[in-house]
Amino acid sequence: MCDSIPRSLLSLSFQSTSDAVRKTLGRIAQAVADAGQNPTATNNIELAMAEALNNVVEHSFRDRENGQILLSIMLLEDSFRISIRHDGTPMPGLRLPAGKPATIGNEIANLPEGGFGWFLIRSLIIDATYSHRENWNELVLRFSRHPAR
Amino acid sequence: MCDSIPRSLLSLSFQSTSDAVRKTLGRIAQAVADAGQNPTATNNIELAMAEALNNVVEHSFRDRENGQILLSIMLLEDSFRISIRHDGTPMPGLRLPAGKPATIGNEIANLPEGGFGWFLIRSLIIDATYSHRENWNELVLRFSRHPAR
Amino acid sequence: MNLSSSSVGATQIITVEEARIDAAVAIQFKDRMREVSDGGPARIVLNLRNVDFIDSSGLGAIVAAMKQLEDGRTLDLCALTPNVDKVFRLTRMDTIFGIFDSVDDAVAQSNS
Amino acid sequence: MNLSSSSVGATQIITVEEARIDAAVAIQFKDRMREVSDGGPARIVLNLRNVDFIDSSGLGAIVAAMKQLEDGRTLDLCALTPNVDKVFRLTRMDTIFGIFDSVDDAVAQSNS
Ligand SMILES: Nc1ncnc2c1ncn2[C@@H]1O[C@H](COP(=O)(O)OP(=O)(O)O)[C@@H](O)[C@H]1O
Ligand SMILES: Nc1ncnc2c1ncn2[C@@H]1O[C@H](COP(=O)(O)OP(=O)(O)O)[C@@H](O)[C@H]1O
Repeated sequence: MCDSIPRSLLSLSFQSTSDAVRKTLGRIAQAVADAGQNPTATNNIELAMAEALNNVVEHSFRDRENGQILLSIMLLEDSFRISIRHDGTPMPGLRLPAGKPATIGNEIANLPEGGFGWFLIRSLIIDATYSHRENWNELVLRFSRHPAR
Repeated sequence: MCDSIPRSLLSLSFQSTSDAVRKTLGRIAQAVADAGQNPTATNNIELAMAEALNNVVEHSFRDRENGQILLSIMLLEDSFRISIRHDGTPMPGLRLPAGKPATIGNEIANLPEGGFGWFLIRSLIIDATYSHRENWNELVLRFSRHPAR
Repeated sequence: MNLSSSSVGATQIITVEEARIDAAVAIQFKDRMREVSDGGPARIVLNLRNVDFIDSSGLGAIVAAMKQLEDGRTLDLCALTPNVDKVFRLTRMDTIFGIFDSVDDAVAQSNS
Repeated sequence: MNLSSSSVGATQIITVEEARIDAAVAIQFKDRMREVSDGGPARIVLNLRNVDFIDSSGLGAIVAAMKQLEDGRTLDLCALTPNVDKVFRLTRMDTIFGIFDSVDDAVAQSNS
């Protein structure tokens, strides 16, 4: 085994569409599974990345299809470090959303249909950092490694 | 139907032992299920109450068996309001624990065996309030009503 | 977005014939649910056996499908795979839906 | 705290014969697991079919049971009921254990 760490597992760019996000998620899941992540923990990463990337498509590019999103995955000793970069609209207040759990009352008509994204992300990551510089946004999410046995 | 609200569903006192907590949990689950709560949401209440009551036994009475714990459940329009009172050791700093998710690394030997209690409670409640007055502690937890259909 | 539908007694079983309910198909899913459930019986069971990935957009689409039903109609779920079950648990949406292990369990419930 | 044990091939199946793994039995559970698993094969599958309630003390006891195994031995779980499954999901402990739907699935895995 020549496991040099840190090591780049994936680096790609894709368009701001939900179809391209779906394809990218397949590649992310494959890359982390190939790096030994167990199936449950691989799905956790795919889920958090789905939320983060769909947010970029919906909120930062407001469903314009011509945005470009750059993604890279680094394998570190105890974690995966995943970076998302793009030059679309920044986060409101240049801050990460709080990710409070959406309030579920008991009236079916008032049930929330959205607002779960950042709650799920925060439930599944080690931590998140966001920076905005010269029109570029970077969101870095870190996930624990959970090897399959 | 003569559903007057607010209405007291249960009011009892019991000793600070884990066996008495177990019996009390059965009565809590029965009371909220009888008030129409669906099975999943009933288990959520039982789980959060298990964490809160076992904390009182372990931390406030340090497994002394002669403490008395008072419990009451009120049914409100959209919620259950459950109060726990006792005169044992107060919460550290007279504040509710933060309930951060325990960090799960990937070393089996370092896995946490505890520290999930307040994280679970916060995951399952609407809100919690704690007060300490004249040697008495009161913790009030509120839970959403989720009727069975 | 393929859905198939069958009836067992007075229950309509709608089976999702896709592996994913995600942002790419959420709106389609909601629209197809409206078409397939239109004019059907009071109780619908959504069979999620084939779905191995759902995100919050897909979850929102299932909630929307329930909200668009006429008064008095219900939407229960069955056969959630582990990844799908997890999303309902983490978001606490497991308290909102009737959730059954299998189509058989869901149907048995309506007879009891 | 009753546990029963059987072997399928090189796998030891330990079945919890109680409806609850909670604070009242957590220490007993950990001790009984040590006794029952002592000197057994490398792979243990804990069958949770009968358990319909677990709290964080019970969860901690299962983690402790895994940690007390000798190096090279593993503890997988199977047949989690919905209430038990939820606790593993909410605490993210589902990423630590191999979790199988049934004893059969768990055994099939060890042969593959
Ligand atoms: N990449 C992003 N760019 C700009 N704004 C964002 C981005 N991600 C999230 N937001 C903002 O944060 C809010 C919360 O996000 P989220 O929890 O995913 O809920 P939802 O997207 O379902 O509304 C969004 O409504 C949006 O205003
Ligand atoms: N009822 C209580 N009285 C005093 N201290 C408490 C009480 N409940 C919790 N604590 C304190 O808060 C900490 C966190 O509680 P919890 O999340 O339930 O974890 P655990 O009980 O497993 O350590 C405890 O370790 C204890 O120091």
